[in-house]
Amino acid sequence: MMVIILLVLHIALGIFALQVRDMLVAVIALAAVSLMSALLFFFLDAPDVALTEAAVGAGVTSFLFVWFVRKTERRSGE
Amino acid sequence: MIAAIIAQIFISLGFIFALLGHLGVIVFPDVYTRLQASSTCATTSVISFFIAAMVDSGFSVITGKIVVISAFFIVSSPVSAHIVARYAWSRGIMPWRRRRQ
Amino acid sequence: MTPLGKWKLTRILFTILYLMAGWLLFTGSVEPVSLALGFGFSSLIALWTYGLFFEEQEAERRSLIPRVHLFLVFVLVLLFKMYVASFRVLWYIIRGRVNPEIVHFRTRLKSDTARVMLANAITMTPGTVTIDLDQDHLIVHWLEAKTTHSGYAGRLIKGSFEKLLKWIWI
Amino acid sequence: MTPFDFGIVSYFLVASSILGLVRVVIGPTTADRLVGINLVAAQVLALIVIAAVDQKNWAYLDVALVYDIFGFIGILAVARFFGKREEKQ
Amino acid sequence: MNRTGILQVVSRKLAPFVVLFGFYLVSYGHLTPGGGFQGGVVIAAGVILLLLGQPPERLEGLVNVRLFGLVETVSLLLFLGAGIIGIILGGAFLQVLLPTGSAGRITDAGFIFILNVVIGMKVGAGITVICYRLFMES
Repeated sequence: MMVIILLVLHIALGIFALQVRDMLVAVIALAAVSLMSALLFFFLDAPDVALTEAAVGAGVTSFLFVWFVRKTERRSGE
Repeated sequence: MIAAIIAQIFISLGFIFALLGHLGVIVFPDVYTRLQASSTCATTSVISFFIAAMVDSGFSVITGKIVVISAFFIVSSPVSAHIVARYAWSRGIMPWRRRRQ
Repeated sequence: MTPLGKWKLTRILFTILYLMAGWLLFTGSVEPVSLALGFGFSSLIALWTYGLFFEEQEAERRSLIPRVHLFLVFVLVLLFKMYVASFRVLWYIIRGRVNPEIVHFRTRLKSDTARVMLANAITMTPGTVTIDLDQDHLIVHWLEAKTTHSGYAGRLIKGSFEKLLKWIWI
Repeated sequence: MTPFDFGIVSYFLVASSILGLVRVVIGPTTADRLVGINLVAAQVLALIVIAAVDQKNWAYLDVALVYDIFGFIGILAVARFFGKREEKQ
Repeated sequence: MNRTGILQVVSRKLAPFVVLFGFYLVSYGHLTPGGGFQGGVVIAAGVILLLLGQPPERLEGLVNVRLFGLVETVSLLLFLGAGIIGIILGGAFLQVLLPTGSAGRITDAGFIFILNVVIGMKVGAGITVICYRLFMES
């Protein structure tokens, strides 16, 4: 049951990250996907994969993505 | 027995704070007030869960690790609240104020 | 040995000490191989970052070692005030009517660490978030403002934390 | 003897982090979304710690600490890169 | 002059502990969910915390790019060398050479510990250099 809830959350957040116009918001949504995905791996009894996902997905990838968004043009909504 | 009751009390406190803190994050009008709800209520709820976990596990290796985690959390949570507040401040978002009558 | 060199050696030694305490808390084992490995890693990190962990200007004894018993008292007071503040914010959320204001005030603390701890304590207690800290000047967002006067607001918000922190760190 | 039921606590915490994710989706500005991320990270951290105590497995606590560090760094990266630039101009 | 900012003070007091936690994950990789790769990423995260928190003039000599690149290359060669020594002495790639014991202590994994440390050095140095160069370029 918990796994189904988390998978539905993944799909919803992924669709949100795809259709949003602002690149920075998409990066934040991807970080949220990453955090939920680490929780999913944790519930599936794979703490090592959860650790890797939390480290790479939420930390280093969002650092790199934010840097890239800053270097390129940001289509801002605000 | 007593430890179980204390853990139960702290878990209940954590429930209340988490529920109403998240409600506050949904209903409050602007960034700074939402940050108030997040930084006070959510932090207190998480700390309550930590205290319940510590009381439940007794004195063991687990308690030492939870002390490390709660020390890190008690430093990093206000700092991230401050970071978000300063980000909003430097973007020029003005705080919401109640209109004087 | 010059005083500056002696101070540098002190900084490196204290960094190794703090990092070894962290290593003991992380591992939770006291077997010799683990301790030796931890000492090696700690000295590596200490040689790399001692200049950042203790700055060159922090030339006071008190900023190296806090008074531990007062520090524990501070943590307990902080936890108690956190719960009180959370109940107050819960009441604001249920009532649904707030009166936010931005106030500025100053602090008398001198050490960097003490100032940062004061700012963090302010963020966690009654409905206030520190927006900016510049030297000794704090900008604070206050959820249920009673006043906007600088000195009075400062006394209300800081409460007993400033005095406690002054005892701990100077 | 466990004083709490892990199932109830985990469902409750996931439900409250869904409230945080709602703030991530609907927040009008970027700062609101950062508040939501912060909230989600805190709730999931509590969930992992409770799971570790419930199953008496102290290896899970490392996951919790890494989770804490990287949630912090994610927020820090966004705020630092996009806050400073506006200040300079 | 020396100004007090919350982020600056917190990052410089916290980053050494984050790096130390990365070393802990590397060296206890056989007992915890960590390992070489995860520990290396956490080491790099400590340096990222310093990069994001400190003012730019503090960061000039923080990471020696040549030294870290050398560490990365040498640890790759060490990993290959450890594998090939296994072929020569034991008959298979990455043959376990050191004696092992029952689980629970740091020395009981034998050869795995050395491999974890080598992989941790490689990943940590690599990601640190990537992030440092990207950050300094902007």
